[in-house]
Amino acid sequence: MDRADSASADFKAGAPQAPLTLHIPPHHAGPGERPDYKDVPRFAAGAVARPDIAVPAQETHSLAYQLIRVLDDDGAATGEWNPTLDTATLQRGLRAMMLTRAYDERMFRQQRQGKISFYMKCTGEEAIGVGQALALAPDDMVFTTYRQQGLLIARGWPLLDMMCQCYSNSQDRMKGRQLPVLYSSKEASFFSISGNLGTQFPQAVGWAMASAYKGDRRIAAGWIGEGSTAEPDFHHALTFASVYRAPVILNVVNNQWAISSHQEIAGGEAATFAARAIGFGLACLRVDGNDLLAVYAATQWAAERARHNHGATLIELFTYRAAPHSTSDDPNRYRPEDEGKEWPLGDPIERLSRHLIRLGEWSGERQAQLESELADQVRETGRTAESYGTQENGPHFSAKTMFEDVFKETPWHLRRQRQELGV
Amino acid sequence: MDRADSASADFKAGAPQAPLTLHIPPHHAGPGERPDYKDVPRFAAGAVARPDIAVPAQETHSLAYQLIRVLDDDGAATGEWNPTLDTATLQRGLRAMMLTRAYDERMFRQQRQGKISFYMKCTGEEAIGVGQALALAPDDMVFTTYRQQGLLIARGWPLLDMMCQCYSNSQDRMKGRQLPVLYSSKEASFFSISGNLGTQFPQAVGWAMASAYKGDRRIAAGWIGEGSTAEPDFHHALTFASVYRAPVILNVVNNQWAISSHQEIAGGEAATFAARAIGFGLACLRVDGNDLLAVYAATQWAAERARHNHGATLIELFTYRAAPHSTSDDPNRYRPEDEGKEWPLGDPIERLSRHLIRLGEWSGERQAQLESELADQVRETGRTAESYGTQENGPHFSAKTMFEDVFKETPWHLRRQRQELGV
Amino acid sequence: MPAMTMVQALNSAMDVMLARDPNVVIFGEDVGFYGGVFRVTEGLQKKHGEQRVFDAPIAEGGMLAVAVGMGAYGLRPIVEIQFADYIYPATDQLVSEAARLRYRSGGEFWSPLTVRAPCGGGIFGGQTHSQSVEAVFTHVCGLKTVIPSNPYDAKGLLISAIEDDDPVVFFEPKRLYNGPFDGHPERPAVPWTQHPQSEVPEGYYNVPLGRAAVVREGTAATVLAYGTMVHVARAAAEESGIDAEIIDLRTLLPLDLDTIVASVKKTGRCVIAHEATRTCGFGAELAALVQEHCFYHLEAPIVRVTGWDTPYPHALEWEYFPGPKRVADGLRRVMET
Amino acid sequence: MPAMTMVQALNSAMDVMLARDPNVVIFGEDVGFYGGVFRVTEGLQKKHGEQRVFDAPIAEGGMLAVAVGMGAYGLRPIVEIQFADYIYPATDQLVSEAARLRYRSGGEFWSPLTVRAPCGGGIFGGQTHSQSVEAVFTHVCGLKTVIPSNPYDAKGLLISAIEDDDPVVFFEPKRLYNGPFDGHPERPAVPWTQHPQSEVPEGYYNVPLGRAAVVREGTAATVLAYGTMVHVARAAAEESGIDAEIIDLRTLLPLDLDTIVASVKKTGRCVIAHEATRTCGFGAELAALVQEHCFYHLEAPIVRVTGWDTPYPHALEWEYFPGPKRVADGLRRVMET
Ligand SMILES: Cc1ncc(C[n+]2csc(CCOP(=O)(O)OP(=O)(O)O)c2C)c(N)n1
Ligand SMILES: Cc1ncc(C[n+]2csc(CCOP(=O)(O)OP(=O)(O)O)c2C)c(N)n1
Ligand SMILES: [Mg+2]
Ligand SMILES: [Mg+2]
Repeated sequence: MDRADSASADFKAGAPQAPLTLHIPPHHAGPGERPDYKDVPRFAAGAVARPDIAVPAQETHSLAYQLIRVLDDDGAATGEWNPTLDTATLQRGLRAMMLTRAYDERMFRQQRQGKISFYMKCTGEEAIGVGQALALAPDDMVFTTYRQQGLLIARGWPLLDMMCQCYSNSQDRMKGRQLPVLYSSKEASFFSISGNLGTQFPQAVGWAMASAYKGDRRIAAGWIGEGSTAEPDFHHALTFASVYRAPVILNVVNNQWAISSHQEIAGGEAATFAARAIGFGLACLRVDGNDLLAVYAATQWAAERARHNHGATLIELFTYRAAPHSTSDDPNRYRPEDEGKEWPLGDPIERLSRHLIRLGEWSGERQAQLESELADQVRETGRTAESYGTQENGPHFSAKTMFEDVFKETPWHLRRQRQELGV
Repeated sequence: MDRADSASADFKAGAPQAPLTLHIPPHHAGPGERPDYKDVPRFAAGAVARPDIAVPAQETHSLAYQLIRVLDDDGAATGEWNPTLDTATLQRGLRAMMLTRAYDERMFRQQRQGKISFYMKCTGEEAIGVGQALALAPDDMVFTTYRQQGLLIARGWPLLDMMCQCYSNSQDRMKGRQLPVLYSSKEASFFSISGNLGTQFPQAVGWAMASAYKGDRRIAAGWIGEGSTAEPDFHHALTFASVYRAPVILNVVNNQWAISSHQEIAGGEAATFAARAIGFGLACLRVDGNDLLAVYAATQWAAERARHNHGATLIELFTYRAAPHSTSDDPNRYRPEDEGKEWPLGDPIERLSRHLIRLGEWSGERQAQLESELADQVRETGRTAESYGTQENGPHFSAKTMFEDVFKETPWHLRRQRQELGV
Repeated sequence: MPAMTMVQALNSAMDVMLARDPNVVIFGEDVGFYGGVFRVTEGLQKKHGEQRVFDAPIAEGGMLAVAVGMGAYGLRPIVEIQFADYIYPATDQLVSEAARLRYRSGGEFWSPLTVRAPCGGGIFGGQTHSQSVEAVFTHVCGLKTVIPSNPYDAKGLLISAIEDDDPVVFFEPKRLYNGPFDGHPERPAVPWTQHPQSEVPEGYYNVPLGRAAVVREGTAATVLAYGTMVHVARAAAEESGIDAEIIDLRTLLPLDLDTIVASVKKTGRCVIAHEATRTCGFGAELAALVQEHCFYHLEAPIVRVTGWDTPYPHALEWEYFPGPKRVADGLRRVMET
Repeated sequence: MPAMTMVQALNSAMDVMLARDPNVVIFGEDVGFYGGVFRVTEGLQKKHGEQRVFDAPIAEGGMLAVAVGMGAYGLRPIVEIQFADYIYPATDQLVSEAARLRYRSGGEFWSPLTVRAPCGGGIFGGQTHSQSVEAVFTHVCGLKTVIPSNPYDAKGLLISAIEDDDPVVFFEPKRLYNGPFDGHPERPAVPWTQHPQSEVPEGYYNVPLGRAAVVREGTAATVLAYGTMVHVARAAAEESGIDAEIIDLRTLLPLDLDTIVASVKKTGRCVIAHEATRTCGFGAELAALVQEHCFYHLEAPIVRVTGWDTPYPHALEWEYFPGPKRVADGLRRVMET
């Protein structure tokens, strides 16, 4: 049998006329172009059915191509997913979102003023961190990215502590070692944020496996950006969560952009990110990330499912990164300036506020009042934080702390290096 | 807002009575136990519909939970997937499978006799390498694992060359550098097999992207074991194939076992491996890997789809590793001895032979005759190969070759090391 | 005391720790029902249960990630990487996460995990079953790196590694699993039973990390070695007749520099032997430290006897392996002046 | 000749090669439409088209795997890793595949790819935007490692790397992208225009791999440096008044040992400076080689001035960075005897 033979007749018959072509996803609407919202799923509030938390994962898979929404454009809450939260909880959510935004505003400006080296806002995505914090138990362990500061704030963690981390000042519990916004708080069950994308996602699965191994009742939750789902960590998280039925919630925050590349580049063109769960037999939900009630309801569903030993849920939180990627970024180089303003799913704070007003539990005046109140609070706290030092002009931790915590006990070679530095 | 607040009322309500438990997939039927075939899908030959090669990927997704079969138990070929191959092709396929098995038999024994260090058989999986070789063009680039030697054989690559690689003898084109069975043949469009699992899978996608970039007509195909789908490379292959619509066939050979761990440990408990494609919007097929006609038809479908720029297809080839994992393995430590014999999908050689007999194009006598003919051929070739040396009585390359091919031109430090060795 | 092979000693270390500490769990490819391709975890699942010793998907990076998460919870995971050659997919989780966690969190979180991996050649495993990758990890701050050379140390060091609150990469010279190996493949294999360090207590004990052992006292020259090369160095000393002092480093990081410096100051000569490729191998760091701390005592250039800067070739295994002859040549070279 | 920044010079190198060779393609995170977070690929997609310069998913390992496959086809891919700190997920494809392919296939297949990654600190990037990881790769046989220190070399070396038929890891000191940096953050930033090596031809030329450059002749001591540290070493020489001979290695592997040895034999003293952590850093290999080849000429122990064996701390950046004062101290130490 010589090689020529092995070409099959059928192949020759089936041969196409045209040569192969390489598909490069075209860049999404760029500067000066009209915003393009064709990828934004259109689902009416209340349109999506809510399965029982104990259903086989397969029965959730059609949800990968729907969008769970509770709040309609008039601020009414409708449908099976309506968590019917009491007013106090709704107002706490609104407050936490507004506080998060006020905090972001100030810290972003601080960077512009040179007082900190770097900052990342979550503007437009506040309903995610906040809504999920409300739906989780305070001691459920969270493995977030740098864009869920709202979660830490909603858990009531002191802004002062967060600011001190950003200033790398004398009160920074991370001793000035980490880039601003890479918070850590064991007390708040908030895992140390990594600068390496994705790594936290399978770590959350490991923590959840440990909790299950111990017969604990605490679950874990991990977050990852849609762009970072291309990293191995995403695959590992889904694989291990599937194999060991880990009690974990795996959240993909699809805010459309990964710095300058749109979600198509992450593989969002041919399938949704929620759909990634299907191939692993995990439950999945796709949620309007700008609708705090929908975010709450989906998270609460997944948490209850996990707590009852029905395993992991992948939640795609569909939202929009209204802010620049970070203080190092200039979105006007790669997307239309008005893309955010016209975002079809609106602004999470406005939407919840409208809902509360509709319930007769809120008003424009109270909104304005709370806004200035929070601005004051943030300013005051900021002043206190700055009194402990800023990244720009210290005071910082002494150079000798640089050699600590590399290991539990500092070995001889690090002690020598410290002496070499003369500290 | 203090931390206590942030525990949601609903969470407390929804709290389960029972603590969390960790699910460890139980070991599949072990030694002494009855074989367990509950995972083996039962589909009649011809039962699965064949979509047009140009359909949207979504229309193939239901196939992830079916099994394409053409040959029924009586050796009749039925259904839309029947490739209706001519007798010559069928006989070539049978011959190549039998030659592959004869080759494996001898080389396995050679290891037992200490003439080579290591060997891996593909017994029971011959229809995969062989059937796919027949369906692909001879110059389509293949990135295989160590278990598709049938592909190289079906492409008519000389056994002598393969044997010399296993012996690491003077005629080994790899200069004795690689473990036996890690073949490479640029001439046969057969990529160098890696000892690191999974790495070839996204490399196949890269080769396919290059072919598309060049407006070529050659496609690529990659293979990976079901166990290795847990590696990052699998995720990368699916992601890049989806984003750039690479003209590639991604084959998952599900032979049930990864050394001693059953497919559940790789994530086969909650979903099929074909289903992994769904989350990336790739086409998928699930095939009876012991049915050469089904393997051929599925591969031919995927190849034509890729050549027409409709993108990648993930094919799960459902089969059984009838042999030990390798010469280092002892399956009787972890699975029932008769698991293979009773495999519900039968033996690929017997099934194709039965088909040819039914067509009146074959007979038990011819089968027996061909078998001894091939045994002779392998023995003869083996003798010739051994005349060039065996690993046992090697090495057959001068030590100086050890320093070559690390780089295109050998840099000074390697020349010095060669001198240090005195060669 | 029973005589144990290195495989048995390592198995015993994990058995002891599983019994002592409910937070110890073991997972990896084929480690559960099967007991590992080198049988190092044999019987542990049966004895301690599936919840504590279980198979993992083939995803080294996933295993490490999960181990980091488990460590943050409070467990002490032991992860087996089937061959050190396959640790690369886990690099990011090891380097960027396990090694950095304590530092970046200001001491709030850490990774008390142990990564076990068979390393080194000598079994005709070819380039993907023979590598010695220790230097990739000794360059990473926040990781400890251990390589035992005999059953007694193997058990004691593994217990220390498991109990350590920092991540430890524990490499096991696979050529020593079932018997010592002096680098003479042509000679019949010897079992561990004839080796004094195969006497291993059945219960708990430890060998502290960070301490080297002088395994042969000598005056002519110092040989720094670890793992398989400790045995090769002994053979080289005997065969060359050069009265070498041989130091088994046991822990590469933190390194026991004092023991090294004391010896080199005494002998004035130093040979460094490892199986890993030479350039930027751990021997480079040893040479840099020795010249720094013993400069005025050195009477000859430090010589490195190592694997060549090539992949580990299958058929030319013994031309690649730095055997007794090459170590003896190294000794002769340092004795020349 | 126009004055170019290092960013412009690197951009020009790729522009030239895209025009000369249809097999050159560039991909990476944000390199396409946006032109890279450091603007190194700015304008290249617009000029050469989406098929040749495009964005990739955030998967460093996937990019490398795809590049290996493209290389096997016959393309010359250039992959940008956004920060060297993020190269770890690509370790397996780089080490086990790109670096080994030619060898394991007996020369049938190879990986003519170039991996570009910004490295080093000085921009308050914290531990995940400041690392110098070169030593991880110089230990791997089959990879070449390059680190330029100025625009002229950057363009010439990158062109050589792209044309090279072996895989090249090309690290770009991000602190030098837009101006030279002598390690004095308190002084106003200087632009490249005032630096002689910012004179860069617009067209094709190359700087061969494997050749170091003596950037300052001197008689008192030899300083071995690369990347940012070349400028720091110059400042240290001026400020200490010690007449140091400064060698810019440019290519770490293959290393230009002859130039190093000639200089050290002349000066009899050697300081090695790099930003990477010390233990098992590339300085260890340099020290090992220098003591081996210049043993009888050395008048003092070789001194390594490096980053500390800790992660790169955010706020204490300048306590970590081995600035001119520390290099000067190193020079003084080697001059003591
Ligand atoms: C492993 C790794 N690769 C690259 C980067 C650089 N980087 C930081 S953020 C970012 C984009 C992430 O996008 P996405 O995951 O969508 O999260 P988002 O910023 O939109 O919340 C990139 C590429 C990194 N931090 N880590
Ligand atoms: C990265 C890596 N990890 C682990 C191994 C060791 N190993 C070799 S084969 C194998 C099992 C592979 O099983 P599967 O992918 O199902 O392929 P099969 O052998 O069944 O064809 C393992 C774990 C390896 N070669 N590479
Ligand atoms: Mg995003
Ligand atoms: Mg398998």
